[in-house]
Amino acid sequence: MDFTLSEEQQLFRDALAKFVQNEYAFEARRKIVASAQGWSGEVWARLAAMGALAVPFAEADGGLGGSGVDLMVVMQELGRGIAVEPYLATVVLGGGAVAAAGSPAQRQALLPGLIAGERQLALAYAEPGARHDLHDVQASARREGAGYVLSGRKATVLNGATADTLVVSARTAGARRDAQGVTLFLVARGAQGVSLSDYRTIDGLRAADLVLDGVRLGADAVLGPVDGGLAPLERAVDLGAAALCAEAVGVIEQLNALTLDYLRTRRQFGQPIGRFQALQHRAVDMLVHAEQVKSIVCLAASAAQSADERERRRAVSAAKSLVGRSGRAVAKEATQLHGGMGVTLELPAAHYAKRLTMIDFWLGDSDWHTERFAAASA
Amino acid sequence: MDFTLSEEQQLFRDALAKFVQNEYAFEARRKIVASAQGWSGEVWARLAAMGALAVPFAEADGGLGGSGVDLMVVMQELGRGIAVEPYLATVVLGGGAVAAAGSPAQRQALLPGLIAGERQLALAYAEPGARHDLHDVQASARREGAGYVLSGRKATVLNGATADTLVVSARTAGARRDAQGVTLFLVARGAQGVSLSDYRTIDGLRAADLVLDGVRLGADAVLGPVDGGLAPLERAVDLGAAALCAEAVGVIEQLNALTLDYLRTRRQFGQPIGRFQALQHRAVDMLVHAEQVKSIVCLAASAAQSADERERRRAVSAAKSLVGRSGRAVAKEATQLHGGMGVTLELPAAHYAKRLTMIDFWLGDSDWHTERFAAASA
Amino acid sequence: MDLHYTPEEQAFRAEVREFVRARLPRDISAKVLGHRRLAKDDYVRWQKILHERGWIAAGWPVEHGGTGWSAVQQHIFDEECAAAGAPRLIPFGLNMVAPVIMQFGSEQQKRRYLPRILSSEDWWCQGYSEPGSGSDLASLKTRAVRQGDHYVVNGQKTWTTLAQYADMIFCLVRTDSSVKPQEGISFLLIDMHAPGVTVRPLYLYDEEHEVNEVFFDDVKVPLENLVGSEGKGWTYAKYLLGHERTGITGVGASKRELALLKEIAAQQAKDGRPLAADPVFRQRLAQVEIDLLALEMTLLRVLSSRTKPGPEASILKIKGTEVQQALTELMMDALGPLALPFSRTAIEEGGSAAPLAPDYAAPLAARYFNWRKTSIYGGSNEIQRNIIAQQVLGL
Amino acid sequence: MDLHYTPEEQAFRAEVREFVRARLPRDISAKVLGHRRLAKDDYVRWQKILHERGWIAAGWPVEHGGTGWSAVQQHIFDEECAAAGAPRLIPFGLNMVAPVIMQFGSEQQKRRYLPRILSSEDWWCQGYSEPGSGSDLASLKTRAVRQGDHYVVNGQKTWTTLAQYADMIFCLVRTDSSVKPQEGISFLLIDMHAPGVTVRPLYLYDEEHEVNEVFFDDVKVPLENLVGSEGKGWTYAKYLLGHERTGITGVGASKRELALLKEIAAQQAKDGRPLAADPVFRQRLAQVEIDLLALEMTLLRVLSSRTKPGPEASILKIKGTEVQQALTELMMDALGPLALPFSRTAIEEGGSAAPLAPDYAAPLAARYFNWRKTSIYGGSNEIQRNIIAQQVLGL
Repeated sequence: MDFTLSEEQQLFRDALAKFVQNEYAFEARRKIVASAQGWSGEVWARLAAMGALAVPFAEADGGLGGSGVDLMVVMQELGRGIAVEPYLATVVLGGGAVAAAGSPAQRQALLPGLIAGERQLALAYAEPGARHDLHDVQASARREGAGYVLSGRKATVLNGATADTLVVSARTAGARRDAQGVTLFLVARGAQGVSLSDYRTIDGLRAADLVLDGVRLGADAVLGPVDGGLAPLERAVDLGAAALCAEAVGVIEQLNALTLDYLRTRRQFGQPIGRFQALQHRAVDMLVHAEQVKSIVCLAASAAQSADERERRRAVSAAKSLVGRSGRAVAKEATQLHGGMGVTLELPAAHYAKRLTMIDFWLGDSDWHTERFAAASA
Repeated sequence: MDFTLSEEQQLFRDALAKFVQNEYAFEARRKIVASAQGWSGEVWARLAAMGALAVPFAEADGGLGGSGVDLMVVMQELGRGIAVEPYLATVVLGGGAVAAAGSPAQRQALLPGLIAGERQLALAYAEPGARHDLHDVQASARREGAGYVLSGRKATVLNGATADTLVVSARTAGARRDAQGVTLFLVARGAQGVSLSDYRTIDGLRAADLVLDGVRLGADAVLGPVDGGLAPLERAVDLGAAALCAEAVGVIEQLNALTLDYLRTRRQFGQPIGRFQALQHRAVDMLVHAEQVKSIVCLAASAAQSADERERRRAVSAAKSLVGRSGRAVAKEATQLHGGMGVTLELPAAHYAKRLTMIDFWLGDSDWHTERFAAASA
Repeated sequence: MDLHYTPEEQAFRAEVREFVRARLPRDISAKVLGHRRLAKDDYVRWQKILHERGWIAAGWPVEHGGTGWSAVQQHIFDEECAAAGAPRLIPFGLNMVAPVIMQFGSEQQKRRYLPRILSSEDWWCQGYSEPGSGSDLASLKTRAVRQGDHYVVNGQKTWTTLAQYADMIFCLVRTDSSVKPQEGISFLLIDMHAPGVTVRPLYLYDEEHEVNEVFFDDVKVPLENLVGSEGKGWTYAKYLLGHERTGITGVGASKRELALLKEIAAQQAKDGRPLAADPVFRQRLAQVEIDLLALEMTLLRVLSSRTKPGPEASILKIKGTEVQQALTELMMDALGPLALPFSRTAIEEGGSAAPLAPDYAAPLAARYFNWRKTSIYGGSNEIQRNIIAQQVLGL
Repeated sequence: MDLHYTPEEQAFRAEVREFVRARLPRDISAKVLGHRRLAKDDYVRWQKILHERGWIAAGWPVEHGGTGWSAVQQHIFDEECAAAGAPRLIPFGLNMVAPVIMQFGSEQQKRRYLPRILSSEDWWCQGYSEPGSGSDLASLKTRAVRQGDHYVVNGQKTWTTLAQYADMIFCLVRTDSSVKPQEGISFLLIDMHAPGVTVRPLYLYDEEHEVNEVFFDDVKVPLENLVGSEGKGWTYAKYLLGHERTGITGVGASKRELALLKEIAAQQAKDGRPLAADPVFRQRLAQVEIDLLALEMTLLRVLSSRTKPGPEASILKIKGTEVQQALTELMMDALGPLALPFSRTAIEEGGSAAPLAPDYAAPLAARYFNWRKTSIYGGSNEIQRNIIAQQVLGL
């Protein structure tokens, strides 16, 4: 039983922390978010140079063979700066799906470029009306000759518009909510029949809605087993959820620090407002949330790539469930304790609180993961 | 729109309040609760003399023809003293069922005696395993000649052991959870085949478990329509729930007053603990609970006898749901704010907190009524 | 006790409902019901329609052009307007400065300002909070120095709602620094168009330009714009605060939002069936509905008693805003991932924020965040708790 | 980071499990798993079994007869004992007075008391709280006046857990009223059988005789029973407080209770199906299970770090007791109306409280109420929040 980071992990964390602190200050972030692309190519190149993009991939694929814990280290630091670069989308979700299900040729075609920072991915699994259910797939892939023809709609595809390649789930067999019959496909963003609408999300990211209208794909576009795509999809999304939870740790810790700073410096009635006991006790509860989340996120990071499906589901869903509940609670309290300024975009707190709240809306919300945890714990 | 009590109601309330305050002090109550019967015949006789037992009954039955609001007035004051006399069981539940479903002969046989304080009733509807569902009835009444033979088990019958007559629900048709096929019967406590086990409840009352083993009843034992007993049963239980909620108002207000008193007088760190802001804010939340409960209980009292079934269910279930949630919250906070002494039976607070908490376990808990409210509000 | 509306009250409700049905412009109610941002003109248009009918000032006494309605009538009016999707009436003139002018203002001030408030000719805003004094209002620093027939005002207000539309601002200013903080404060009416007044937007959580900083740089204010006596501003401000609390409860609007939430829950799916049938969501929704029902009864209990609400009205502010916030959160939750897309254009002009999301989804997450303000403004809920603890509970 | 137990730790767990399986008396574990009241003898019997094996003092250093186990091993031991239904080890001697004696006591005190604690020959209780000083311990009034070779103690302690069984009490007493409150306090060991000591029961919520008032009426205490120096009692008490907080977390017991709760939920019905399948109850139960899982990780994070836990250990007290209380509440809720019957006999001797209720139901409501104490004792959760606010957050 050991909770300490290795020396290597600590060095990597410190380097990332310094990078985020220097390059991702409040004003810098504001500009990046407001840019046309919505994230910074320069920051991305630096992350590539630091090796951050290589973390979760096998050495055979040009990666560092990092663990869930290594990924946690990266995401926590990105969270501390509420960085908007598509690390989650490209490295963890898209990259994770390719790593989990790809043939050697597919991995070779995609991952080295990704690791070098030259290629962006996205995972298009969600459908309107499916809420968080991965198996609720209506998009269809019809066999035609050796290949397939894809049609359907995918919603809130994180990083959809800047991804070169989309990993798309579609139904090759079965009825709408069947677990069997889902297949993953690699689709070039520019392929004929693909239309993408890019938009901002309320937490400062970019996502896209995707309409597939008779997109023709060769047999080599199939990622992993035909009809058996749900398992690798779930693996990738679980890794993504664990990573997102790690990001939340960084966000919570930074938001708590900002709030404490405000409590110590803001004066009302002749003293710092942090002297008022009612506010003190609430600040303590924010710390309790932070510590609990930090702990469960370690567990999720450790189990995120476990071969034991039940262990993986249980740990990841426990973390995502708690992050959803605690994250919202911390965001609300941080806002309230900041008073009037807490609801303006003038201070960083509001930006952290928005991201923290909306983390519950990506990759399964608290209710969804709580039920999934219950099922895995029965 | 008028929330004021009539002058008559105010006079009655004041008289009852004075009675409860004088006769039902902490030590007096302790003795009553510890007595063999578990409640005081003397107090009961006084309640009868004051006309309290006559409140909800029609003038034709010797009652005062009082409204749900009149009943609320009585129950609030009884709650202020956490009186343990079987008013709810005899007058509201048992009496309510007889009033709702009884023939003139049955009403005449039972109600005048009840009103005079000479006759005790109980409503035996709950079965083990049925939780709060009135229609979940396994006890069976088999026709035999002109009469019926009853067999089955009834659990947590409030006032069961001191009731002269029990109103028992039993199945005359249909399957276990069918709404149709439930019939109410009047059963003398001493009838052959009736066995009763009396016990204390954790909130200071008495209840009994009831085993019916081939109890033979004449045709005149049928209370209300054969197979159609669920509707009058539900009416009686709704009136009971509204009355119980009114009791909760009295309990909450008294418990809040005790807690405020403690906050004002208990000194720690050189000042009354009520000066500590964290405790102040919690005391305020207790007041908010009290005001909200008081308001919704007025609504439930007003609608408890409404001919509009949907309106009645909605109002009663809203009140019972809120009383459950708020009552528990207030009980917890009162205990915590009393510190170590709050969890001993030395101070009244613990007794109020116990009753307040357990009110949620009688006549449908918060979850059950919340769902019922949702169904009635769709 | 009779919790039914009287026949007169029911007739009144019918009259209001019919009027609102007939006269509320459809383009405005569509915005309100769709949670779109309203333009200045939307507010003013509706206010002028009400003015024309004589219903703009529900709470004013008749002699000043008010309706003379009972508190319950006012609530019915509020409920009917809210249900139909009428915009809220901007309170700064009607419900905030007007009662102060009526009670403490000069005859000249009454004659000048009250009619212009009724007719929506003047848009008012409120100059209380400053960067250094939010909850601790008495510590405010904006100074007004007498010079001949005018004051010269210097300082900064913040958190000034819709100042960008305003013609007038009522301000608490410090006219005397030599006395106790509360005693050196005066209540001043300032022309927003006067030289030296600058407005800078503060963007809220949802990128809405709703509040502002207002700077005063040697602004000349005629002495006649002082309300009441110099140094009594604190008393007037406290008088006003009592007025604010019951109005802030927002029962009418919350009932409308609850109805909209139920529609959304019927349309959204979970586990392959309507969200409205999901047991966990049902419980959560029903709990808020019950809280709101209890709050409505609490409000009516306060309003129907003939005595003026005291500090216990703070309960309405606390619970009212808790219910409002719970509703915005459930609405966002009902959407699931469809709450994520954000588009200012959609919020301001209508439409969806993402092609595959329904139109009604576009403003809801933004609204959730915007609504966090409600437990902060009008005296934060912490301040309300302090007030109750001291003035009601005697702690 | 490796959140798996090491092979050594796993082997250790297996060893503990096997020992507990073989040696824990079935009649005792049946009481614990059935939430029945334990008699003094139940505690002592189990403690003697552990003593025989050398495992009674998991946290003590080897030289005093402890195990020398790592913090993680201690946690494993605790978990295995709890899971099997072993009684908790009465902490007053083992975990409270013993560390103080080891750190600050005389050689004579160590020689006399430590072996008798190990062997369960002395039952200790704690004399801190007084009627007038609970959270504000420093205000205590019990006085010890030096007279020749002994102190004469007068005063009253309260809230003294299981004093009716105790042979010894460690007390904070005031030896000097002329200095600052904290500086006049001394740490005294008092024989409960000494003349002038009286114990009066206080009945808890659930009618259990668990805590007491202890009166001292001219009780003579030999000077050699003073621990450390006069006037330093406050320092020793604070040293002890840090020891208490991690132990109070109760993760092992909560995991056992969670398992029992799941069994109950599988047996009870709602809407004609097992309660365990009810979506609303499932969510509630899973949330507590997740909280507990996070708490377990937090505890292990604290324990596995090589530094001694500081004030942040108060987090464990707060969250630990919150989880414990949530579990007792869910257990009571799972029963529905069957939680109502109450029988002291059933709780003390087994059986059901009502003929139609299952045996396991009898103690659960009483236990819910009894457990309200956990957020009060050991430094109330409010005091813990004060400690964290000041010592961790620097507010």
